[in-house]
Amino acid sequence: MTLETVGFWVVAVVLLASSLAVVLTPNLFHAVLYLAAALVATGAIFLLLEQPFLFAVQLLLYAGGVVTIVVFAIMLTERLVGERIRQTSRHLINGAIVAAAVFAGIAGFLLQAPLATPRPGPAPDATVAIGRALVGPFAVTLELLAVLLVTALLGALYFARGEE
Amino acid sequence: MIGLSAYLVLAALVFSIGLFGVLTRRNAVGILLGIELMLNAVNINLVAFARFNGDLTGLIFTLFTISITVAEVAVGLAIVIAIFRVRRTVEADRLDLLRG
Amino acid sequence: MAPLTVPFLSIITWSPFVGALLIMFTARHSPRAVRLISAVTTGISAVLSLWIYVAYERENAGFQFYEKVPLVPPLGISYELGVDGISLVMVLLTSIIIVAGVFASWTVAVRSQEFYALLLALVTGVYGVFVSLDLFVLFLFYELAVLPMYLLIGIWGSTGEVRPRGIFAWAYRETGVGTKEYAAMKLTLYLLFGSAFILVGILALYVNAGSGSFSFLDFEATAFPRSLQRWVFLAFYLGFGVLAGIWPLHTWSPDGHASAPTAVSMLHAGVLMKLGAYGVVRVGMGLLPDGAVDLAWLVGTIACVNIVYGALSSMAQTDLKYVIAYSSVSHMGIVMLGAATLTEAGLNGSVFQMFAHGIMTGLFFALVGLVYEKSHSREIGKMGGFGTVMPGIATAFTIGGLSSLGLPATAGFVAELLTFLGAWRSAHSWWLYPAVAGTFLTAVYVLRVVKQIFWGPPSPHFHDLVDARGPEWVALVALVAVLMLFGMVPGLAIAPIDTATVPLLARIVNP
Amino acid sequence: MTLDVGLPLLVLALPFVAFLLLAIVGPLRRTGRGAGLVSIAAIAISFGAALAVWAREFVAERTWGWIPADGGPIATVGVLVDPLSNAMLVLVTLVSLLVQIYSLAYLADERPGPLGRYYTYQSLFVFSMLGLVLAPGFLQMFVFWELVGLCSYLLIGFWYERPAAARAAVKAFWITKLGDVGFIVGIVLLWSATGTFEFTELFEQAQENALAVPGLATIMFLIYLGAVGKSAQFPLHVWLPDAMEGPTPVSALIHAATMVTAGVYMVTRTEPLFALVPEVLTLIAWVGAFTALLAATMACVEGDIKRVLAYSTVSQLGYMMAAAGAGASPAGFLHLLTHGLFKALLFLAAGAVIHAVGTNDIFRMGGLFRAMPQTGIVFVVGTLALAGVPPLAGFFSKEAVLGGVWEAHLTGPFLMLALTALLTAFYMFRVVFVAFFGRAHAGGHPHEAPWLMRGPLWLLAILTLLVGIRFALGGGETHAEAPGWLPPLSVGLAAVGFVLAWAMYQRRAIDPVRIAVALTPFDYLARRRYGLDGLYAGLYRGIILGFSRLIGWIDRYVVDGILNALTALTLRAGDGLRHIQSGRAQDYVYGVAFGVLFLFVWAQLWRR
Repeated sequence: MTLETVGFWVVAVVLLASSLAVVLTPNLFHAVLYLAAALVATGAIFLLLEQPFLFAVQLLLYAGGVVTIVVFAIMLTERLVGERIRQTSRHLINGAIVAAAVFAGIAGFLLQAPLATPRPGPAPDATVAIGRALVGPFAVTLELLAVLLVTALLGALYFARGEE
Repeated sequence: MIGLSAYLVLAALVFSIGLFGVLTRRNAVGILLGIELMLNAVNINLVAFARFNGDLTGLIFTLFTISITVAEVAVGLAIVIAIFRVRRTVEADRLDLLRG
Repeated sequence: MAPLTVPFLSIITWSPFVGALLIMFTARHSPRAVRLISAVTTGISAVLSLWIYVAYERENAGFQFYEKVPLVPPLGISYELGVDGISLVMVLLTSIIIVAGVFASWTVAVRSQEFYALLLALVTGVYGVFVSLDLFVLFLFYELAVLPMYLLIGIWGSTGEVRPRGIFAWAYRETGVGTKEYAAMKLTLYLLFGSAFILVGILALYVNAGSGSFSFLDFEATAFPRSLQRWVFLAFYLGFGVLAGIWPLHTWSPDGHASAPTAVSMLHAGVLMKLGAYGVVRVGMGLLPDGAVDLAWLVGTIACVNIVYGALSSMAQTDLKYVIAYSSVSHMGIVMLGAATLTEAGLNGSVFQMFAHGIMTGLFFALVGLVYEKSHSREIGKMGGFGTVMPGIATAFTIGGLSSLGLPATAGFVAELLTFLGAWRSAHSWWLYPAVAGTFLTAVYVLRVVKQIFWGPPSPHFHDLVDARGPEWVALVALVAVLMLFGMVPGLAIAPIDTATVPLLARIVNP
Repeated sequence: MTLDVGLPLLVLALPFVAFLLLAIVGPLRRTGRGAGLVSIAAIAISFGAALAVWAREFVAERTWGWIPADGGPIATVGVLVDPLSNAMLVLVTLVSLLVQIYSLAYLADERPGPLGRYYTYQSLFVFSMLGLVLAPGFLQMFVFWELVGLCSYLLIGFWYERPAAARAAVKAFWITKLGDVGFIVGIVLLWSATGTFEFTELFEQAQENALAVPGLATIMFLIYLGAVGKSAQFPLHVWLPDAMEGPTPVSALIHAATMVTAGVYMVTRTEPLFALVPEVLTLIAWVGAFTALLAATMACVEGDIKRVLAYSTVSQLGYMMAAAGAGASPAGFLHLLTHGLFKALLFLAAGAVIHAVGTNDIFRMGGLFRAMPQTGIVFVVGTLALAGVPPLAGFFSKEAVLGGVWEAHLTGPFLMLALTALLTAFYMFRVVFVAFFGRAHAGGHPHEAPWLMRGPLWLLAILTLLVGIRFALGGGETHAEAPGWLPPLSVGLAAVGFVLAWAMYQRRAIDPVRIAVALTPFDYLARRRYGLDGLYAGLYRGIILGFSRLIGWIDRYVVDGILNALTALTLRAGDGLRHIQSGRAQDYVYGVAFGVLFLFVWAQLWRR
């Protein structure tokens, strides 16, 4: 399946490039945009893995929601500061070394791990199964998650509200 | 044929890049972005494993992770804004209230 | 078992806890309601304790009022309750002390709802330890009994003064010796240190028994290898022993008792220290007969040190609360000594001494609290002639003191006598001598204190002292009456105790 | 064995009921005189019952389980009624009754509250003493033994606001407790060896020679230690003179007639056991005789009338013990009974005197015979009895004691006791001459005591006479074995003592000061109580208190110090380590990353 192979490499390059941009660009606003790109690329990976539902969720929630919130936050802080925030980094070398070492560690493991390489046949649409699982065995978890989200919402409101 | 390990290596790379961001960014928002990348990498892993093992659980967990991430970002940013209001900075290395 | 049996033990155990919850949620700003709820919920426990004490079938012995509800079936943890002769007496003791404690601290003004809520929660822990037959649950209750103490002492305690001296003087300045925070922290750390050993011991038994159950009864049916028994017994001895105030791990107790508010001291010295001794007897000796035999020499010898050392230390104190606190160290020595004799008389004496000392030290701390509250001083040297102005307190104190020095017709005598009898018949008959010497020393320091505080011409330092009154009398009269009743009719307690100690000993002597 | 113990139990129960009533019903106690009447009524009925028991010569035993154990009770309580206890019952209830009546007048100035307290203690004491007398076993005896000790403590400290009284009370308790430590150890050992506390069983074993217990001598010696403390034998006699700080009626009852004789009673009661260990008996005899002599010498130099009587009590207790030790315990017990009568008489009479003149010092009295002739007469009767002048009660019992000791071939004790007899007459007549006959001192108007006090005095005086006369008439059996030269000797010794006292204090033919100078070492030592009190005080302060301070210091600054040092070191270490905590989140991420790396490395190594 060369189409998948090509797709994978393209998406991989985009993902890595935009990720690097996220952590390297000096402009915070740009970083957020690059993050959006990276998230979309991840969504594409989900597509490659034949999970369209997750792709949708990724786009809607992650790329849509998260990025929007961050953009709002940046604009808010900029308004408060009254100037554009420059995104600077420090100890680049240290960070690079540690990150590389961690990658080496993980990769080392992956190489040794006896992974099931053969890809099973085309997956059926998992959406229905996911739906059943969410209201079946994972119902309690789902409810807890709902509580968490509400709590987070309230918490965020409380923190951000400031003193009146 | 793209094997499982390719996805995993890709995820590891993204994870490391995210880690790099977390370690080096000075701005609290930047750090948050790094964290997003790391979580994203985790999601890739989960989905890949789910796909290759034919197991639904990974997918469900991805959903959960995404939702939790959203919550985390919201709270994180709220905290950033709150801190900013008090300390007039979002520079992570100036925020050392927890210093022993 | 009939399906509609009333779960007496559960009610006894949880009633104070319910009281605590009620206080926290409904009686926030009504001190009167707080006291009422406390009195009623502890009263329920007390009445039921008395009921099970009467209803316990002595002919059948064994564990009665049995309840069992599985909690975590995969791990074999269940909520399993039951009382035998020993725990029966301990439950009764607890209920007497807590009722008296509630009345004795009727006048606590600062944040009384939190105070009572914590106190009641703690009592639930104490009851739980005495009635639990599942070691895991027992451990949970044990922790529940220990932890509220930190807050109770840290917030409502009183601070004394200890002058830094000796080669470690620098350490005294840095750690804040003498403050209530120091005392609270010391007590908590010590007891947690002990409970670490207990947990290790319990897990060791669990793993080795292999029956996949934490039930006491299942463990009891298991014969553990002797070498295992030995070190696990040591772990239990250290772990529970810390709470029982064994030398040299006892120093938390004088500081803790001296700093704690009245009801807490009563409960702590009166009941919590017994948890330790109870643990050694029930869990240590009950499950590890060979270990008990092999290490009895250690337990008994340390107990002898406790007796004499505690009495001498007590004599050296100038602070009234410290005197009583050290006397507890000394008397707990009698408890441990009785247990270590591994004889019927000694064990009966040990358990009876737990009861007797519980009551008498509860009485003491209640009285010290009253004296302190009225005179605002704990310095013995400054007091004098209080007998004229507070005859009731003086009388009660004297009776407590007499029981403490083992005067016949008080519960203390019977306990000490039985311990002596056991000591001489044990494998280490010389234990008798330190024990007897301890009673003489007790006579010296108790009467010295009585003379100094209550006798002699009235001290110029104090004016306008008044006797106990109102609810305080309830506590004093109840405790004195119990002390004397059980001293004159010891069979009331010893008969049930005996039904439990005899089988226990049978296991030890012929496993 | 009859099981009819109702009457003896009644004797025992009544004072207890009175005690409970007074202890619990506060308002009744606080009436003072009302409390006294309740107590007196109880003891009066009790006395009547005791008389009935005695007259019918009850013999019975009954026990009930007290401390249960698996194979039958480990300890029992009950009553053992036999001639010995019957006689003692009568003595105890009689003296108690008289003393309580007497106290009503003697303590008339007390406020109602303390007076009620006094009678509460009195009732408790009578109960305890009767319980001791009726005890069928060592354990019950010990129980009541301690209880009478408690009452003694409480009553000595009755005027607890006076520091001297408080000190004396505590001292009495401690010293007797010291003896009791031996007692309880002895009991425990005996129980361990024989498995019983019961006298009857022990006696049976003794008769069957089944009591060949190793270390029986030690056991009996330890038990005897209890008697040493309680009956004020050397060297634990020091508490008794100080106990005179209590009200005089208390001294009469507890510290002369009843409690202090408990030791003698115990030795008499368990005579079959002591008979098995002759070496201990010999020791008892020697100690008794020595105590008698020592106390007599101290009585000779004492100026406080109550203390003279206290030393004389110690001395007479020595007599009784010596008799018991010589194997003549009936003689000792007889002396116990007669001594109980006339010593109570002497104390009560002394009380009347003190009540009248307001001082204890005999040298500040004088010529009292004229002011209070009745008291004087009864005091002289008591003195004659104590000095051993026929036909008074004391003569016969003392002679029996001397005879018994002589029969046992204990020459040393016999000589000491004989010398004591002389000294006894001397110091008693010294008091009589100085206080009652000498020149009247100014100050105060001594007057005769009220009839409530005189009544008991006369009754006791008459009893002393009657008992003596009864011995004189029906006598013979008690001192049949005494050699014929004994009565003249003892009368002669008494006469010498009388003459000496007369010459020194009445005629002033001999100057007491010159005698004192001549006997300087003795005088010096006797006045300082042979240094024993100082020795005890020193031991107490130096050894017990000193050692306790040392232990207290060690506990606070070494045992706890090590702990605190560890704590402080931990705190310091934490202080050092806390600088690692930079507070910057990213530094922690580094930490996490390194942790992960470490895990990787460790996992790699572990796999190989």
